[in-house]
Amino acid sequence: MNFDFSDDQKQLRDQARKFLTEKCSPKAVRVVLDGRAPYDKALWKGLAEMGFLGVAIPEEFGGAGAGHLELCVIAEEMGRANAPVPFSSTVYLAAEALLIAGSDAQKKKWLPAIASGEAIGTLALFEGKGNPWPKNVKLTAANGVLNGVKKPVADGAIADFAVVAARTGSSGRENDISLFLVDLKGAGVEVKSLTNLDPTRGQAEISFKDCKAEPLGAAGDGWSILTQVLDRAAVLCAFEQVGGADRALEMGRDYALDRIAFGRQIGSFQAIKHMLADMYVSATLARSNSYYGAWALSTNAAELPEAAAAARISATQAFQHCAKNNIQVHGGMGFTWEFDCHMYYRRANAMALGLGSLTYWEDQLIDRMRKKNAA
Amino acid sequence: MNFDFSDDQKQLRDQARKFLTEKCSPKAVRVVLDGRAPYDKALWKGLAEMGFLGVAIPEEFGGAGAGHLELCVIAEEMGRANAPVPFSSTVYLAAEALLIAGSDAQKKKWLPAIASGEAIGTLALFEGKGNPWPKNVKLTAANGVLNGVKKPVADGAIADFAVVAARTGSSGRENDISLFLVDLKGAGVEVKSLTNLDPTRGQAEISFKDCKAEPLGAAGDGWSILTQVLDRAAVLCAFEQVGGADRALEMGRDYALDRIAFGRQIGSFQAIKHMLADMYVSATLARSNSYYGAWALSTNAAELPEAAAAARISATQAFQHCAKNNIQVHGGMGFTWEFDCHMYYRRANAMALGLGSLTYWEDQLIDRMRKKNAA
Amino acid sequence: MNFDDTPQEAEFRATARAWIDANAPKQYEDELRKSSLGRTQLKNANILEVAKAWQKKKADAGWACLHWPKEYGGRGSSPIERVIWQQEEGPFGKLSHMFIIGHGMCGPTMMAFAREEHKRAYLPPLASGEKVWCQLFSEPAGGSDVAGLRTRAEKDGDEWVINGQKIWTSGAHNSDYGILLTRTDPTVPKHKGLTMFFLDMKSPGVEVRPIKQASGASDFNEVYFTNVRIPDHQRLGEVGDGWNVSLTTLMNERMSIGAGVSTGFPELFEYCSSLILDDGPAIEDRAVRAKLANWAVKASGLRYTSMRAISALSKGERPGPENSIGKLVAGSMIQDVATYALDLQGAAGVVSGPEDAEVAGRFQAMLLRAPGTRVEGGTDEIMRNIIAERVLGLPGDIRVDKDVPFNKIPTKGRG
Amino acid sequence: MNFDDTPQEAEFRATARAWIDANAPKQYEDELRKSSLGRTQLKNANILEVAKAWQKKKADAGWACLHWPKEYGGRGSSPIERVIWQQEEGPFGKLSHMFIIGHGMCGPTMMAFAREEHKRAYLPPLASGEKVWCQLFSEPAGGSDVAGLRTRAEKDGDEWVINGQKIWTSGAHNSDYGILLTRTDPTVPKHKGLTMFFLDMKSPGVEVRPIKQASGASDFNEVYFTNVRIPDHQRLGEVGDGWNVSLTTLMNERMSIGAGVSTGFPELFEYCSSLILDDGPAIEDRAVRAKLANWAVKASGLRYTSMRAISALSKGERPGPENSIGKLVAGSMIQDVATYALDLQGAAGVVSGPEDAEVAGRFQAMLLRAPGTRVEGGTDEIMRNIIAERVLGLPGDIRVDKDVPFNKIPTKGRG
Repeated sequence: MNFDFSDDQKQLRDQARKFLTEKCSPKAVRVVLDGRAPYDKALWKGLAEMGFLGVAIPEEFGGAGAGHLELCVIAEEMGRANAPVPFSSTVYLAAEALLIAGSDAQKKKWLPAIASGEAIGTLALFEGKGNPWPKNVKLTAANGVLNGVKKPVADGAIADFAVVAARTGSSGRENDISLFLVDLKGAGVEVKSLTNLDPTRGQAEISFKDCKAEPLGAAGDGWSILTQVLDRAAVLCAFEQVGGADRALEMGRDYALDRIAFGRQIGSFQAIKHMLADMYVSATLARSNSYYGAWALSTNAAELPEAAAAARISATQAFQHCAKNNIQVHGGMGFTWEFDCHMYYRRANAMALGLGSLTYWEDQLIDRMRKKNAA
Repeated sequence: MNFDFSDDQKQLRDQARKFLTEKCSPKAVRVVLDGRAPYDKALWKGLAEMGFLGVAIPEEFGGAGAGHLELCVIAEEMGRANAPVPFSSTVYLAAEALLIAGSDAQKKKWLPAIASGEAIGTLALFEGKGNPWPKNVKLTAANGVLNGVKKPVADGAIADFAVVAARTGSSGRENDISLFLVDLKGAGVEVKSLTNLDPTRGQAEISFKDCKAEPLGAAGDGWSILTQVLDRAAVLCAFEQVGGADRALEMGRDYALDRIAFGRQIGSFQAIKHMLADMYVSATLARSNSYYGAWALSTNAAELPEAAAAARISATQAFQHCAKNNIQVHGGMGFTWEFDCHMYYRRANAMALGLGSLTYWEDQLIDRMRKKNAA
Repeated sequence: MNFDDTPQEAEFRATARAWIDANAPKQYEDELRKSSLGRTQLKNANILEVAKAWQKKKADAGWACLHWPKEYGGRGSSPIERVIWQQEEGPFGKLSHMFIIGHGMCGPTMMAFAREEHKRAYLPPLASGEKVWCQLFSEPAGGSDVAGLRTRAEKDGDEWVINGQKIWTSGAHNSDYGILLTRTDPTVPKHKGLTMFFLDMKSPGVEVRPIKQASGASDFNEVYFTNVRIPDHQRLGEVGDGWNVSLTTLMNERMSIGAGVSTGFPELFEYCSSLILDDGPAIEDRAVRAKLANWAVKASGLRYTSMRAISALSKGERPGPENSIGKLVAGSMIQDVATYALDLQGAAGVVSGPEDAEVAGRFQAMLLRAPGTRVEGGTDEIMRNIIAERVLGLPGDIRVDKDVPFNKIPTKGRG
Repeated sequence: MNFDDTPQEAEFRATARAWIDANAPKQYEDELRKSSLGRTQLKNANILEVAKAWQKKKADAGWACLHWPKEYGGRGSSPIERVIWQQEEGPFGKLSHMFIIGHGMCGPTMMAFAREEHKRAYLPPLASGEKVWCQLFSEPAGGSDVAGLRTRAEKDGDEWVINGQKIWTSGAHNSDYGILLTRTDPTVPKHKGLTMFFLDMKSPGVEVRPIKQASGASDFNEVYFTNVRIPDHQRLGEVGDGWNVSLTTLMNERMSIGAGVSTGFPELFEYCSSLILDDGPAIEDRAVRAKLANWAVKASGLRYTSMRAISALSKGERPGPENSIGKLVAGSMIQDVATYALDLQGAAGVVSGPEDAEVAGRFQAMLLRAPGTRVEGGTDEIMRNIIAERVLGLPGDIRVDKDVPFNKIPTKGRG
């Protein structure tokens, strides 16, 4: 048994951490946090140069042709660094949708552009409140044009193209849904930036009005593709969340060691020690669940749906828990804008919603466990 | 505003505490716990002599003619003492059902006997798994005789009579249910003791076979009467639970003060201090909710259904929480049969189920809050 | 057991209600009623001006700082009358936010320790809201360890010269005066070398800088002191007795914080009552109901705990540190409630533009403000210590710095 | 990343599996598989006898204490081979329960500190289960503070005379030998005056009394020592060095406890999968699903944490105190799970007669056993300290008794 990343993968992680420590300091993150830039373009370019954007993209499409395990270790570092770039929407959502369902031409057009940092992609799925269910997709596709409004779309304001979920039938079944590729710089697209909880990752409303779009995958296959995309993204996001949780824990630990009150390191008070121990416990459970998700993802195992849901839930809880209590360990200073704690608190709470709510994934997990048991 | 018990009521509480401290020591409780007696007869007789059994029974029926607030303070002390007597089934359930729905003759027959300690009563409602819903009542009443099995019936093995919920219709509505009074010493009754979580309070299975029974209240009114009885009992049980929670907290506090480890009182470790502080918090919230329930009960306020559910939930949680963590504060010693901690743990977990599960009452609370908001 | 007023209380309530009915700024009532944690603002008016006007009106009619003696601008009311007033004032009470520190903490400290001439001069305009006060205790190095403060006061003739930095000073930018805790002797153990003063916030050398909070708002300030001079007659209590003086202030803080702490539950229940989830009304979803029920009994438990405290007040008893549970329970609860409210919206919960302000925005504001609630006026951990020590009688934490001269206490945990 | 065996591991697994297939007492397999916390028993056989027979059979074939050297009754296997064996042994591993202390703690301590002749004499029959060992550290006065023990050992010629009382001794009533931690010098600080021995449990003056637990069962004992004599050559380590010797034992305890700790989740999921609630199948109830999902990810998190530890073993790394999280998480979880399982049954959940044994009885047993799990082998609080200090590097608790002679440490908190 080797339920761990390989030495090469760990080297890649170290490399990514080193790169991000240099290029993505909290100070750099704040440029985006404070609204001085929509995302960190230099960092994005650097990530492309390092080969991180295309790590899981096959070489024939301009990528490094490594695999999802390599992508997982990079995801973890992106989470640690709270990187203000459209990594998850472009790499986990758009690129994975293309890899699963894209035609050769579509892959050739977009994947090399993703790998090189030239194209930012996203998934336009949600239409206001609600979770990923077919019935919530109301935007229509007919005669090759889309009409409707998507909101929120992660990184929608900076994306070059989007994978759009559209309704092409009205049977009330999953095969009413089809996917389309849309060039967001084209006609019939109106993009509006939305204020959101985590300013380091933009959200947008995108209106499509008689917008030309090309099918991605077969008509009626949309929901089945989406389910696969979301499961993959759940695992990859879980690694970002684990990275964020670990960093929040580390910040809390460091502060507890450095800070003196009542003549002692505050980390010598059991209230603080045990809070940090509990953070470690949830971060560890999340990491282990995520490793299992990574294994399932990398081997395309039948266990992926269940493993993805478990990783998603566990990592969401851990990141929220660690980010919240990191502030508490810091006391008043943790509640200042100046300290970095709130960046992780914002990211943790935003990531908890991005692929659908925790409640939704809990429900999914039980369904999937039942299916497995029935099988 | 005087949202507190009166001085007289507090005196009664002191009197009850003094009495129970003398007559209901942990050693006395253990006689029943260890199965050496089905309940504490001497204590029961003493409670009757003190006038505690009939405190809320009108004078014309042999009681003290005080009120439910007086019963609440006594209930709290019964909970503190973990009294091994059929107080709740006789006084909260059987007597209250008689007070609400009994004919004059029925009241004359049973209430003085309750007040004097001569008769033990109970409510026979449950028939195996499930919560208090009309559809779970399958035992039938026809032509004045009952047929069916009730289980678990609290104190069923020592009770002289029972209020029995029976099905008299099949419309699927609440008025299918009627209540009956049954002399358990009569023919057609078979009683079997059941092993249960809290040996200080017996549970039984009672089979009725062509058992003669007289109606209690009008035919078809059974469910509406039961609902009132359960609401009243929820408040009264909440006081027992608050008493138990307080006692568990007190035991934990005392142990934390007396016990030395690592050269310090263990109560000087924040892990223990804060555990006890959290126990205090839940006990206090439960007490306050229960006071509100007491007010609603004593004034027969329209708020009773909501207040009773809130008191029930809060007190159940507090008693379980305090009983559980009292053991933890005691460490290994708390896990011995010799220490009294487990008596409260057993009682807390048994009481959590007696009137229907926590989940059931949560559901009830929300229904009742909605009704109030709609009104 | 009842919720009824005594005849005397009923009379007081009627008088108060009639006056409020006739005088309150009704045009803001709705807006104030709806405001929740982290967001008390008025759309078309400056809330500070509205608040000052309302306070002055109250003072002119004898309704300000009710429990203070009349000669200092109060009404000489009983504690229970003060509570009745707060109940009647209802949403307009939210306008008093900017006066809480001054009325709740600075006033009582002045009353206990200032010279009679100062009390007569400073307290009435404090009561009427014409002058705003702040409290200058916390420091970056102190945190929960308030007595670990480093701001120096050095005697120079009849004056004291102040140098140092305070933090978490609520409303310092709007304040005219402040009470200030300083270190006058760093060579003795930390609790023994402190001295309290009050000062004019417009004194030369006082600089107020707003702190931007994690939530983006700025409710607090840093205050820098550079050679600020305070006359000795503005000293409160003896030199070296500042810790005892500050305890008066802090005890009053806890009494004023206890009541009416925000849990987020009413907002969530209201939200769930109309929200439609993917498979039906939220209020019919059993998972939602279970969550709601658990929070409902915490919220009602806090409500009736506060009723019990008021009843104690009504009987002339003094509510104890039991009140600390309000903030302890509510702080974490509002954080959990807000998180859950966002979760119920799915991915859309992340959005918080003006168009979503009433719903998502409201809960996002709670989520971002809640970490502050769990810290201000005593962290959750300090609250648990207070309950454990003062209510349950458990031992204090081991104090390694108890007998150590202040300037020998280490200041850095590592390296 | 994979769950696959290396070729070498696969070969070992095949050999082990074949032997187990051919030799295990299959007639008890079902019963052992179903047993859960607090209830490992066999209906128609004495589990102690079955366990001893199985252990002997394993030892005879070279499958006992795999990681021990061959000369002491083991197989000289690698740690990963030991794990593979445990996986293959499956439910039959539950029969090893009575040997856990001996094999996991006493054996390694003997191996590190006993004389060679003793090792050769005592270890093989320990490995084969012919002799059962127990560990005598805990005392009523000690608890989490193991080093606070009071059992005295006084030198008398070539022997030591033991007086005192031990508690929480698992299996002492079935034990032939024990390792014993004593105080040989009460005038020095507590960690410095301890000495370790091993002794024959049949020695005159040793009295074993079962402790009745809160659950009603008796898994543990008190052991009283009255002038028990132990020859000096049975001393383990130097006089006064007992604390260091005991650390070897305790470190091994934590390694053996980590794996396969019971959470109650599989039982609850199975139960909910078939349970019908008042308004439909439990598994379709959204409140039930939310609870299940939260426990599911804890259970899987623990499972894969343990897989990661095994992978580390497989690479020759030593798993760290990270393993402590298993017991910490599972202890509270099984308590909550059991409480919830009873709640799902309504009032009937209180009943636990034999007729309900498979369902209610099972969860009641968990509920009653769980408080013990949260304490034994280190309380939840000690586990959090271990994680905080050894994994996160946070400071230890303030030690007020560190430099105090043992006999000057107070023994009573009040009065």
